[in-house]
Amino acid sequence: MSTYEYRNDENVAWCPGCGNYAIREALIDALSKLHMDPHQLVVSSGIGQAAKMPQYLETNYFNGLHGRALPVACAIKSVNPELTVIAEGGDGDMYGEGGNHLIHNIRRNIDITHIVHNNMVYGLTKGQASPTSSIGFTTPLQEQGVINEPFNPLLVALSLGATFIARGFSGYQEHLSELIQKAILHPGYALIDVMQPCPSFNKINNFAWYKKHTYMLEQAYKKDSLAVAFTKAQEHDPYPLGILYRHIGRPTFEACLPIYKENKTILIHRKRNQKDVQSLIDYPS
Amino acid sequence: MSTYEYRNDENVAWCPGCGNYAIREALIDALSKLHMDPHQLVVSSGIGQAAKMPQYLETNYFNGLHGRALPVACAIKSVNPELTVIAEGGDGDMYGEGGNHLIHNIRRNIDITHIVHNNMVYGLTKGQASPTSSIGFTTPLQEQGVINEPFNPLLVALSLGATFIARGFSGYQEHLSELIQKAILHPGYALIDVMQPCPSFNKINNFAWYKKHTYMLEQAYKKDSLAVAFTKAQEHDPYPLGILYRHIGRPTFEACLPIYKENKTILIHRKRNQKDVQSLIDYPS
Amino acid sequence: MKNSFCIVISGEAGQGIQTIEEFLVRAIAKNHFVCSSKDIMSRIRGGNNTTEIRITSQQSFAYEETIDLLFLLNDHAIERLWQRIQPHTIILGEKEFLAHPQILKRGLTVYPIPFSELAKASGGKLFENTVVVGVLTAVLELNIEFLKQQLRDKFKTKGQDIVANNENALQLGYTFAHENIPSIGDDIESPILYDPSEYKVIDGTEAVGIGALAGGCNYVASYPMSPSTGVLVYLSQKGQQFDVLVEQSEDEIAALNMVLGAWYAGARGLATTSGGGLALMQEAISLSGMTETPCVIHVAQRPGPATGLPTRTEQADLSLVQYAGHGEFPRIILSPGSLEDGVLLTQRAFTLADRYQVPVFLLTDQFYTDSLGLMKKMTLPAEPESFVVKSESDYQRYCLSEDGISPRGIPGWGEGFVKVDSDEHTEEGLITESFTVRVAMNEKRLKKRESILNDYVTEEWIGNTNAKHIIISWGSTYGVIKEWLASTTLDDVTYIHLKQLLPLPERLQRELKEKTIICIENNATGQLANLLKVELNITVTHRINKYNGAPFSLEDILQKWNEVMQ
Amino acid sequence: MKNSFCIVISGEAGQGIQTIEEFLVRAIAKNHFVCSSKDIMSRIRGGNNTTEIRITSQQSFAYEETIDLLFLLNDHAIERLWQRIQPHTIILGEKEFLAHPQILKRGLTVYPIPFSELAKASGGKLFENTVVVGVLTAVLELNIEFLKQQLRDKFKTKGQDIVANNENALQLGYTFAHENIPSIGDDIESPILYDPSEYKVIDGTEAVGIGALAGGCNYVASYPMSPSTGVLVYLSQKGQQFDVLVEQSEDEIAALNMVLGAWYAGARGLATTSGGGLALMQEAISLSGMTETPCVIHVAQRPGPATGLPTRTEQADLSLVQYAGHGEFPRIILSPGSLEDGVLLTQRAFTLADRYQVPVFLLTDQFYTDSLGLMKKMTLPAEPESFVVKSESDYQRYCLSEDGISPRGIPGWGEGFVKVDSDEHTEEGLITESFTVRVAMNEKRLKKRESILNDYVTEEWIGNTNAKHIIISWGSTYGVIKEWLASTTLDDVTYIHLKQLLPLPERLQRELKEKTIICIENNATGQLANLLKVELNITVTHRINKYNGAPFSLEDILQKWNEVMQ
Ligand SMILES: Cc1ncc(C[n+]2csc(CCOP(=O)(O)OP(=O)(O)O)c2C)c(N)n1
Ligand SMILES: Cc1ncc(C[n+]2csc(CCOP(=O)(O)OP(=O)(O)O)c2C)c(N)n1
Ligand code: SF4
Ligand code: SF4
Ligand SMILES: [Mg+2]
Ligand SMILES: [Mg+2]
Repeated sequence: MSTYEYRNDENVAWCPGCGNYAIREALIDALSKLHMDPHQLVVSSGIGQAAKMPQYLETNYFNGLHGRALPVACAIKSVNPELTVIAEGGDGDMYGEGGNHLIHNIRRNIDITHIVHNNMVYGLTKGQASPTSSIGFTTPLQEQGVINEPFNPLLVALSLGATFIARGFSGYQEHLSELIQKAILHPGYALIDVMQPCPSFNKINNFAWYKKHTYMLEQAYKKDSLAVAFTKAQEHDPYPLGILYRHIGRPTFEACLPIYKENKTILIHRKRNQKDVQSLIDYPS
Repeated sequence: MSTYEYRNDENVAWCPGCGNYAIREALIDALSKLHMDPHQLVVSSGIGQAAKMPQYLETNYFNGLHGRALPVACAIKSVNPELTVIAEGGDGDMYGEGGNHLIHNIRRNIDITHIVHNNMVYGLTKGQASPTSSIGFTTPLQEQGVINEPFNPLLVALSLGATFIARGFSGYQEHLSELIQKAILHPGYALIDVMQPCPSFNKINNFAWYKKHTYMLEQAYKKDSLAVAFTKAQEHDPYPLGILYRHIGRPTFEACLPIYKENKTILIHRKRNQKDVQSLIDYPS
Repeated sequence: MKNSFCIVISGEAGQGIQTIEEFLVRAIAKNHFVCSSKDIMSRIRGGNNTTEIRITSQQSFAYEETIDLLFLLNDHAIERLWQRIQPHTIILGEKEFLAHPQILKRGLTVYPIPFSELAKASGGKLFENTVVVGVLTAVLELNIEFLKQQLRDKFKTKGQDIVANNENALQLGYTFAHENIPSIGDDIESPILYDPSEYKVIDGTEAVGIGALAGGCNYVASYPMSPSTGVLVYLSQKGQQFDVLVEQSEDEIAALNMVLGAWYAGARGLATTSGGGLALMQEAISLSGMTETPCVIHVAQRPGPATGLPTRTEQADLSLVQYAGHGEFPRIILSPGSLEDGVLLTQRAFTLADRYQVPVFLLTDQFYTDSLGLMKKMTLPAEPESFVVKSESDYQRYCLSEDGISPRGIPGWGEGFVKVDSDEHTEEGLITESFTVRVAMNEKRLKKRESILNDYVTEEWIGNTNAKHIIISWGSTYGVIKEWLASTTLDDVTYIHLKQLLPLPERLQRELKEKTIICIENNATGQLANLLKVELNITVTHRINKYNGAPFSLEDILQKWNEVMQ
Repeated sequence: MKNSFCIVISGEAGQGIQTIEEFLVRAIAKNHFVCSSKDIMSRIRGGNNTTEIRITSQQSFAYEETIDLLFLLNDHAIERLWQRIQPHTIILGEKEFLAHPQILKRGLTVYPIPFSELAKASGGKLFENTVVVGVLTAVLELNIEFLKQQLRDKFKTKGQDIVANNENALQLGYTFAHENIPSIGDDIESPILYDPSEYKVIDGTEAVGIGALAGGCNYVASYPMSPSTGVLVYLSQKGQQFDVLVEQSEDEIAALNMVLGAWYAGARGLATTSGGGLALMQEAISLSGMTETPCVIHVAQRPGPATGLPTRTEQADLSLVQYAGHGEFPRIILSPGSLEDGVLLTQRAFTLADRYQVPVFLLTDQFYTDSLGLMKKMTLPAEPESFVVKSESDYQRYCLSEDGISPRGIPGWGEGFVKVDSDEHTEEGLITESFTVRVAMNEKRLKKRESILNDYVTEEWIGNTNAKHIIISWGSTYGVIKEWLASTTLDDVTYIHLKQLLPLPERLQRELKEKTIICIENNATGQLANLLKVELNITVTHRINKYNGAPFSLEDILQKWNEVMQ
């Protein structure tokens, strides 16, 4: 399968120099390497610059509301588990407005890949603090600087029972492609928090900053230890890049759903037995 | 101050044998022991059986919407930091519908006490699973049993930077009163997850079950170690009771707010300088 | 002899009044028309709740105030019930409850029933409600064997002892009553031409649930909220048999977004909620409108604003639904009056959603969902119609068409891609800022309103089209108005029950010209009257409203009608 | 000589068009009436954006299509602008942009400006926009010293070099234009009786922000959403000076619940949002209604449904606001037309919210918030009125009163307790299920509607009350309609601009009887027309609507008026 099938290059609305481009390249590379049929893929996204991603892929998508990509993704995957489902968006979208869905879909362990472009700022609305902005980060709205503890997505995901958590950086495109491939292959909810420079609105956490404040997890890193992962996920300067935790074995949401326990036919292929419905009325009162 | 001032005994709508009664006793005891003037207290609650608590106290309250007690509490505290503010409600209320506010108010570190009655079930709506229900727990709606990973409030709070996390049990009223007192005195957001039997809808996690599946943290427990706390917060059978983590020193939300940095006068006591407003119009264009 | 006989059982939450109601209604339905409704407090134990069971001479689904027989399981409610008690009311209950000074003063007929003692004798307090059923079985001359069978069916999973104790309790209550209370069987009019096999006992919740199954619903995501939770529970319990995926979502916002995801992927999703949850779904409703992703939302109304009266009834969310969601897009609003409507309109909701790709609302209320009655049996359509297409490689989700409807493909079926966007979009589904495309797409969406009218669910007329006075109502007031009309000899009055509230055909405007129009609504502001004004320029002459949290009673209608018509 | 002179600058996001606009408008305002508006794409860089600056002979706040002078910062937009270009249009820009075949074919007057080269000469690409300002300063004969001062003020914090380069760029542009382009100063009519010190240049966002400060607003919780974010940023930046607590909330649900908490505790809170956020606030709006906790919600409308066109304009959230929230309760809806309205109505919103304890909505839109104009200076009230009371020990938050208003205490002030409940409640604020209390409380809340009418914000009439044709509009269409009317000699036409949209006084109905009514609205369905119908039974004869995402232009009004009036 050629990578071409995922391309739709017209009129990309991202700024020059934005990390989103590299994330897109990595995503297309990952999908191509996995020989993923674009007809069997759905990308669910919210609203934001990151969330425009599916516009620039030649595949199925549901570009819904700010913060609501996860419930949509969860439903798509559960009514048709044969589809590969990716939920994608920005840090504001997924960790701010969408926080409640994040929590509860991690608990569900729905088998989707969750890619969050974390530029530590609200891009599309022109540069307000996001949940991941650092303390002291200033914006026109936070002139005196951010005062809230930054949201640590990987640590929170871990504490909610996530079985795949990874951090990537748009600057390391190949590495990111690998993370995405592994996340897609992971049976269950997989979170990739992707550090991404926003040259337009985040002058602090720029490309050089990310380079300087991150490091690659060593080859030997034991990603199957929960205790180690809890420690690693707390590290923040430098931030570890790679898969911080992976655990295979926890059943997915779909697998546990009563309708799929005995019968694996996907929901939308099943036919309603209208006679049985009729009998709900016919059965003597 | 007599405990009487917090009493308002008419027509309590809880079921006989419910853990809510003991939580109320513990709360009244804690408030009395702290000699808290009921006029300076506000209880913000959502909707649920637990959230009816303020109805049965003689104090100020804002009994708002299901899931929304925290934003209301946060605003009250920030416009009038002289008030003591308690946010109270059930596990569905605070961890389900209100999940996004939980996350972000912990990040804010607003100086409120957050008491969650965790009966692992939705009481007022007659017994559906809550985010804290155990896997396999059956209800009329979850006839085949719960399939989602239970929400671990203390671990999640910790991973969001909470500086006071505690677990109580309605069966240990005195201990609970102490936890509440310490939480109120704690400068910053303090979470007490209170295990509470719901004899009407949770036949599994009943009084005896909680007794059996919990233990008191030893006197010597080092509650100021984050690493230890992360381990402790993951323990689940038995569940540790007491203060799992306390850290003094992180500034509160109110303290960091630009308006309070130099001027400590509470917001509602400040007068608008209308002349200065006029000058916004008068200044030559 | 009265037209109907009204039994009220009064007790507190936790005493099992609902079980009594279920058993008795089914037993009565063996011989009589019957319906029942509930007055419940928002608490799990204690307080005072009542259930009313009416034996009627016609199929009925209405609330009546006058009590013929009152069974007191405690004495909390007597003050509240006072005005419903008439000189002829017979009161049963524990001796101590009957000693109330007002009861004595009014000289009412009372029969002491030592039900707690009888319960103890049959195994304990737990069986009190079965004793009560036994007593009423005797008093109403019902078939005790049928009730025993019901007990066995209900309790078989709980073990032999429970079954035996229950049978015992039933028999003790029955025998006691048989020996101590005169039967009132003669007071109950035998229905004419009643064939119980032609009817089925269900409540509004089941009607909606069965309708959803008939409409092909195979996905439900919702967050519990009274009085809508019943539909969620019903479909969950039928889920295994009928392949329905039921998910309790983390909140209502998730619920409707999930339902949209499910429709997008090819399922037929339902969200069931009440006012507060509906309010939270507003943004996703707008998303449904913009992306033309169908959805069905069942709104079981209760009195607001905010938390309001969570377990009571009102019809005050029509206006919100009328304009739900920001921006402009068409929608369909249906509202059942009868139990038959409940099945048929819910089934229809799914077909309409699929065909027109708009949000479809089904408005019921607490009175409707929680009330039991007899539904005339009917034949359901053989199969839910589907409008999903297999996509070609040049598939465009939003291709422009004359009627505004673009064939709806689903991902993974066919050669095309299904691109759905909440921003203004091109035919392909890509974001656009073209002014002309915006206008074309906005008009495309809005003109579906006209297409939908081709499928208008016709209103029901009772009476003569020439009558000068036209009563109009919607939803659950159907039963009470119909029954009241049947009991009067008003001429020149015709009743229209609207099943579809939006969109409405202009024909109605012509037909209602120069009529005196009376709108009866269970709300304070007259939401249907307002809707008729704005949609069809129909001026409602008189508004009859009730907004205390209770449903209209037969007495209410009579009294308010007289007030208004003076 | 034209009545106005319309300059359009066309480029892409990131080229600093907004800075050009700011500088020029302030400089023009030294001598002329001026206003400006924007056409922006929903992207951060690239695309094509335009800004229009109009020099007018009267105070104006309106959009015009015909371009007199076009400055091209790139050539992306030419296709989009084609129909706005007339034979007399002068086009400036980089030589290459002017070589477009259509420009040549039409034989338009063009002046090449090597602005990128001039920018390079003054320090780099960054200074292109200042070169453009310099060019236009010369062409429009503006005071270059004033502009230099503005540059210094704006860039002083960025260091000497930046200031110097900017001054350089200004001068280079100025000199180049001076030498190569004839001035068009003569084409611009000098205003009669214009005294610049009587006016202030502000945009709609600032008008709302200043009004909020004047209304005593000291708390803002909101979530960013175009085009409402400006107000949030403005108040945050004024926060230190004026003691305003501004919090960016995690979502819109939190925002409004926070605002309610703030009012409860004694502050005056504002939430600013757009359609999607408004949709998410519905439940909390109902909470405001039920608990009678005041709130002010600024809704800066943009085209929906769903995400729609995020940076464009529309007036399509009136219907949603009209019935926002589940259940029934009164509300106040205000909507400014002029910049003066923006200040006064926003200020008023806080007083009304405090007095009537209901949600107060302030509806603006993207055109209104993002447009600059001259506001006539005015004197603000000396102090915000406050209606909060110190509580006595027997204080009851919901004590019943004739006008439905109960004195509002706040916690910690006085001897009483402030008990607020979202369930139906007693006078004390305790949950109740009493039918009679429910009715009393429901009626208490609803009758505030009448009380609010005592404070009705009077509509503005332009023209003769006897005219047969009445144009009615709301919100930001004020400027364009007023300017169009001033330019025509229609007799028998009067214009009414409603400032308050709900509640409306019956007087209006009488005054509009037998008139031909034309409603002009920036939406597709005619939301004000619908509101007038349902509230006052006023039948709108003609609806003039625009819904492509752009504001009405003077040309639109003229053309659509002629279409409709034929
Ligand atoms: C309900 C709602 N609230 C607010 C917005 C406005 N909005 C659009 S994108 C965005 C945040 C963008 O930040 P992020 O998600 O981090 O994405 P980025 O643009 O940085 O990639 C916001 C607040 C919206 N579209 N919907
Ligand atoms: C928006 C909204 N959704 C749903 C409800 C219905 N509701 C009321 S209480 C409740 C859950 C109660 O569970 P919990 O919070 O655990 O409190 P408990 O009764 O167990 O103490 C729900 C779902 C509501 N009131 N509002
Ligand atoms: S605003 Fe930032 S994140 Fe968005 S496209 Fe531009 S550079 Fe990238
Ligand atoms: S339902 Fe459960 S939690 Fe609620 S009062 Fe009854 S026993 Fe307590
Ligand atoms: Mg971002
Ligand atoms: Mg609970």
